[in-house]
Amino acid sequence: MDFELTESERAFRDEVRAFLDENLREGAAESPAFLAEWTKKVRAKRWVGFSWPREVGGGGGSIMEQVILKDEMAKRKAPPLGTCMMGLAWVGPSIIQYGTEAQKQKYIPDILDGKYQWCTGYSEPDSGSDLASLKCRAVREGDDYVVTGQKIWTSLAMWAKKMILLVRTARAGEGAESGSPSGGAATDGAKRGAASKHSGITCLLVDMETPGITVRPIRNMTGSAHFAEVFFDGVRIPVENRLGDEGQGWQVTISALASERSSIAEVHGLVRKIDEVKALARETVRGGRRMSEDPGIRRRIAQAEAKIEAMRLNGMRFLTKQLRGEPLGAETSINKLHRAALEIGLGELALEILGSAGTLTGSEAPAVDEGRWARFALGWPDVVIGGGTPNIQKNIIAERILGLPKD
Amino acid sequence: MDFELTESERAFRDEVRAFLDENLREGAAESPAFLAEWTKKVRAKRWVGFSWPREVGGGGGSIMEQVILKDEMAKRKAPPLGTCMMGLAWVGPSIIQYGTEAQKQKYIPDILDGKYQWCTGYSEPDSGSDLASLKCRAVREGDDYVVTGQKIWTSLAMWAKKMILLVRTARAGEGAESGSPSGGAATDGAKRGAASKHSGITCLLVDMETPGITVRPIRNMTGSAHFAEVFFDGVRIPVENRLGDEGQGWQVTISALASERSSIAEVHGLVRKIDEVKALARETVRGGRRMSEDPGIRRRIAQAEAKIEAMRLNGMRFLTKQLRGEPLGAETSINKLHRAALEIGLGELALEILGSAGTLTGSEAPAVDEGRWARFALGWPDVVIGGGTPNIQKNIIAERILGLPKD
Amino acid sequence: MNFGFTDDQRFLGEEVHKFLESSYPLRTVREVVDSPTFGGSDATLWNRIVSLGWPGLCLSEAHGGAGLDLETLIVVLEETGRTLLPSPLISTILAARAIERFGTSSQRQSWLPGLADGSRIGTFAMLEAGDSLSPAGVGTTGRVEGNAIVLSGEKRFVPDAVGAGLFVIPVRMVDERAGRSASAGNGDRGDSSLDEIALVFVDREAPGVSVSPLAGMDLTKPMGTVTLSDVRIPLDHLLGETRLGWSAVEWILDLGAALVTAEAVGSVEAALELTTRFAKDRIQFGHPIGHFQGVKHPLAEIYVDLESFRSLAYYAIWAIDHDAPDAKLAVSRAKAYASDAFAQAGILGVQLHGGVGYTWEYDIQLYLKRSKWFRPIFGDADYHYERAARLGGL
Amino acid sequence: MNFGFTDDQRFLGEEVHKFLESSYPLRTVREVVDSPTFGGSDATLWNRIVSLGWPGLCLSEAHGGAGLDLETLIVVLEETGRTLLPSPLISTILAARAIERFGTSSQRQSWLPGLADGSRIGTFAMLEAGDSLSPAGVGTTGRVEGNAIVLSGEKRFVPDAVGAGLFVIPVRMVDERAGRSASAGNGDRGDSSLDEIALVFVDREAPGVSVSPLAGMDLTKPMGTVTLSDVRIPLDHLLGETRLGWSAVEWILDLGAALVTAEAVGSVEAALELTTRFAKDRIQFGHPIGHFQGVKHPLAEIYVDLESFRSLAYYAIWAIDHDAPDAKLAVSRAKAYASDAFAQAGILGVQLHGGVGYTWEYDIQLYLKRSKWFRPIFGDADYHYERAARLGGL
Repeated sequence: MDFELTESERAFRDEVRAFLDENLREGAAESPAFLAEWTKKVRAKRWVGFSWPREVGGGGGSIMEQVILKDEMAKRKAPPLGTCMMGLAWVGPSIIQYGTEAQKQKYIPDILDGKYQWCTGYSEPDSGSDLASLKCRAVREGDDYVVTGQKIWTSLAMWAKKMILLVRTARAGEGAESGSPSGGAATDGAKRGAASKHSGITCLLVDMETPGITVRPIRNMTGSAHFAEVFFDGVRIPVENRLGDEGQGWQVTISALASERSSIAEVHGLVRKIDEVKALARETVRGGRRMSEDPGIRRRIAQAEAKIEAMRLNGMRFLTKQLRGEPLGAETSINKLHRAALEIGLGELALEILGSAGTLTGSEAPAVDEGRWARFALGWPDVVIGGGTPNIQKNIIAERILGLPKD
Repeated sequence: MDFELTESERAFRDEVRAFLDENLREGAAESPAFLAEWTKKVRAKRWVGFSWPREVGGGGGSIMEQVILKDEMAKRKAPPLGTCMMGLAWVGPSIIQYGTEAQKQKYIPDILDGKYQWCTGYSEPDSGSDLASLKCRAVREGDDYVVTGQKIWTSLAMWAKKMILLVRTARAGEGAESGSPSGGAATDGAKRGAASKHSGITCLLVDMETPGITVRPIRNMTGSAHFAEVFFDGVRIPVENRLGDEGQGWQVTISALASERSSIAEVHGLVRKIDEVKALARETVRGGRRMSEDPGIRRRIAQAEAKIEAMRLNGMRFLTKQLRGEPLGAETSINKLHRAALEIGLGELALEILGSAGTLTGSEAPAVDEGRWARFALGWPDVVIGGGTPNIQKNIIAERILGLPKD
Repeated sequence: MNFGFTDDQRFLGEEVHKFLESSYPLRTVREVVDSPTFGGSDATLWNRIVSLGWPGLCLSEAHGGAGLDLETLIVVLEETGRTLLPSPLISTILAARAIERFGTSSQRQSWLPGLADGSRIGTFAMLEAGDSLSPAGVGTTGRVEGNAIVLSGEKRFVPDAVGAGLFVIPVRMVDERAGRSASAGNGDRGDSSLDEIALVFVDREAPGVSVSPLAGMDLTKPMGTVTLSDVRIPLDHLLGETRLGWSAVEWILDLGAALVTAEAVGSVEAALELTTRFAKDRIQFGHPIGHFQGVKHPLAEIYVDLESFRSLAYYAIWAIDHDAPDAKLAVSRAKAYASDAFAQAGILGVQLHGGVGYTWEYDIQLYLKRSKWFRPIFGDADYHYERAARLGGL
Repeated sequence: MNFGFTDDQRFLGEEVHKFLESSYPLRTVREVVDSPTFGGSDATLWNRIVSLGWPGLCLSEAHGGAGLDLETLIVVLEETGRTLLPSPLISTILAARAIERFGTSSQRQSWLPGLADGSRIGTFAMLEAGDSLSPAGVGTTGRVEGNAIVLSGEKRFVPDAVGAGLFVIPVRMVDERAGRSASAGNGDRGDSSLDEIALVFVDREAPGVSVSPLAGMDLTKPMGTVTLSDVRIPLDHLLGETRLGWSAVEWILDLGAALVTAEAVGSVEAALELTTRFAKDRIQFGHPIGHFQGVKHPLAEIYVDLESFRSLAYYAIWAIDHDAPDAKLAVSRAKAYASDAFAQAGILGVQLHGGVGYTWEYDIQLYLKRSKWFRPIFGDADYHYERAARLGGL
């Protein structure tokens, strides 16, 4: 075992640190002018799309360099590298692998420059975790696909200019399916094997201003809206906007780009959260006692910290595998399960430390920290449900790693 | 709500208390002479088989009187009422409901008098919780059934003179099944509906000295043997020993006698256990601190006590239903789940209180209480597994009460 | 021997159920609390409740009540819990029962009829800056000055504060040399300091009383801060006209804990029903999700917990009403068990609903928020399990 | 950057696996511990282990060892954990590493070769009547009398005590006025009392040493009581020839905790495999029971815990070996997490096996018993989480 960096890795890390020393200012993250400047600078460094090949404008960073960059950025709470989050996370890798030359030229530079936002049209009301059962339909008419159906849980659709969309296309000899009522199609789909369920799925790149698209924001329980529903009513998408072949949509959305999967960013986020909870426990006095002296609270904090440290170390084992070129599979569900439990557990812990004050949402005393803890404690569904439910993650481990039979 | 007894119930309770005052001596329970005397006296009171009709020699006790009797006995840690435990719990009720006159006269008095022990031949190696899939086969030959197969988890089979046995009988038109290899039968059985799975099952009353029966005790992980395997190799059982009709075996073993189901006896057992754990916590000093002062231990004890009290009160709600003549169903699984969790949890708690001393099985210091806590902590499988696994109990609640679909 | 409801009680419960189902389903409750005029109590709703006689249900007939057992209230509270009814019913009953138990005969006659007929909303104001359910948590002072008692302090997290007309408040009586407590002179700050504690009535309209609302997660359970700035109350506003001491405060807290737990029975029941229905309807991987043990077993566990804290809550209410020797223990067990169980049911409910579970439109998240309100109120699981350990001889 | 094993280490692990699978499968292990001559160490087994060089694997070559990193030992311990190998390997390594770290050069030369070549079995004896992993837990005294130190006390729960030839023991040094500790005269009983603590070597054969076995649940992990009745040891049996103080004891305890946790990785892995295999083979209600989420999800949870405490254990071993600043914290996290996880895996394993799981004949119950032994040894989850909280700044 060896936790040291090589000389060139250390040089890269020092470069990142020097950049941060020079450019990061405490509290500046909220200033739009600073952010614009920051974005320009990290783009110039090719740290936006750092894992992408240099020939498309990415940074060509090695796995280890990606880890170092993310690690240093997260430790210093730096602003994000690039502003087109969905485009960088989901759309770019798919286009790089499956896009035509024209598509690459049209979209990749804009994603890197953050010209506009992308959103992802994957989930549907009746598909949930079972993405393969989707029903949103595209019928080929001449040089267009005509799309009808609905998407849900589309992050930031309200602000996005483009969408990467998965639809079910009819192919020769499958006219019956595309013509069947959508309810029936889903049930049929579920009964067939996974391979065939995925086979009718096609990926399209959609301009959100195309006529027939309606976006309806979804207000969540804290009152804010992060997700939206998107409705398609006979929306015509040119065939040239298809990404990959017809029926290849499933593979298209699963990126095989060599990006690091050590969950380092998530771990830093959780470390920050547990540190906040520890500070809260030290500052909160209830019933004449500092809550950080309460043995139950101490134990729960120590337990959460052990779990977060385990995530960090698990991530380093995953990274080691990746660096050795070994395939990384279902084991990444381990950290997803920990994260789900921690997101819920840290919120609960904060509320239990605070007592009644924890439920307050206002900005004045006795609400603590302007009522942020109530939001802190209600934020877990974004992670726990959005990232695939714990039940799904457990199935993945049980079936793919332990080899237990499928349901 | 009314937790008072009626005048006649109070009179009965006072009678029980007076009897206990007069006849119970502290620590006498281990003396065989005392036990023999005790058994004679409670038999004279008709408290053995107290829930059974008076005409077969039982006590004809009402539901409420049964509760009072059990409650007072348990509170005073009195020896059992009657010595033929399996006969009283399982065999007697079945014979009373389904037996011929001759069978009643032959067996019931002996059960009440505790002349010999009975055992129950229900479980099989491949049936487990799925009792209906049993394979032990009986083929009718003249006036005998010829039984071949195996039973397992038969309590006290080593000491029993009689067994109540469930077998799968071939009926007209079902020859194929009884002739099929036993492995296949189980799989077929599982695929058919529950009704048909139960339909081929017949109940026999078996003398354990019949040739062809072999009993092999099962040593459990603490080194002692409570259960046994019983092997049947062409064992001939006279047809007159059949209890109920052919194919009626399933119903025969499910008693519909009006006995109380408030789990009062189990609750008293658990109260005794948690009291022992509390005493242990008070007496154990580790790391310079009395373990009863440890906040974590205090909380776990309080939690266990709340659960036990909930069981007691749940039991009283069940009892109220029974007293009103309302059917009592799947809700009794609630207390079974609590009991399983408590049996495991109290053992763990004791071991954690004791630290390394808890794992000792010898009789000298530093082992505590002659090493009984190690046995205390390894005893849960008898209850948790023998009484139907927690997963089965949860299915019962989810399907029968919440109405969720069956697996 | 009967640990269940009488036919009359069951009938009452059914009537309440029908009334709330038709008049205050969750859809309507949302409208009530979303309305800009809702400041902790809705007059229309309160009038309906009053016309049904709920506030006086368990008060003696001599004071305008219906004279029923406290246990009869359970069937009402389970229903208000099911529909998350935003009303100061529990607060008013708590104040009234405190007065009925500890008040002088003239105090009862003065105050109870107004609480029983709903013309006055009452509440009990315990917590202060130290957030402590203990004698040390009472920092608000009462100083006798001639014919008056002068009150100073701030009470936080007061349920239904904004709508209330009458506050019952524990205070620490100090002697006239300002700021020194009555027993401070004798150097004995031990148990005798418990005797400094008294309960007083404070009228919302009294000069020096100010009430401000607190915004919280659960809009159906409004709370507020009550500030007392040299509020002068007449001597006969001292409950029982004596220093009742900590034990009276503890009794009121226990009753409050028992009542909110009875209400929580209904809330968890409704949350379980909602989630169970969703699990039956929602198809995934070709099955209703309720077919999978990963969904069905957690739901069964919630049912087990629900029925168990239901039993504990029923018994706690009975034990308080009958001054049973184990009443405190019964309350602590019920509230502790329920606090954990409701928290679990809320989280699991939202989680099993998947994405829709935390949208504003879906009802399950309202129960999650209620569970957050419920946990600390009148003591959380840590507080009550520790108290139960102590009462249980540890 | 490499958080994994080298090819050499992996190869060693495979070799160890093959050897144990063929020579010491659980069936054979059962025979060893059931044999009437097994008193904590089996000579045949120990000789095999010695011939493979395991005791000296991580000792310096100068002292007869192979000079490998401590992390290399992990691949061996995982395998001994899988098959519940009843050997004093960990105890001997612990004693040897303590001597290597804290001993004088002549002490190392005297003692290490015998431990490295297995001719002597060593162990570390910490606990006493107070059952405390703290300075206060050291009650055994050492009194300097001329050229000797006279030891008195009783050490309990000493791993592999019966087979051991050399005990490394923390004692409290007292001055010659019997029973008074060295610092008692200066009135300062604070931190300086930590300096009274020293480590000594005690030879099994020294007059006054008596060892008695303790019967425990887990026959593969024998323990014993070591009584020291005025045992006279030469001055050069004082480890490091100085009073090393509590920090040295703590270091040894940490190493012990890390080593048993590495071994526990293998045990939990094997228990999970056994249970998973059973879940695939056992048919109930027409399906392998592993088809039901009620079985599959708990198994997945154990896998998650196993892999997580595996990471924590690997890092803890590395951190100790490299004197990393967070070594103590790393050990506490690993041992705490593993203590809970192994307990859970043991119970669940037996439970999912149903009736056969707790028969003497089935192997899964052996892992349950090992989990009971594992929990308290070198500190349980309560101890280590509290320590982690403290080290983490709470």
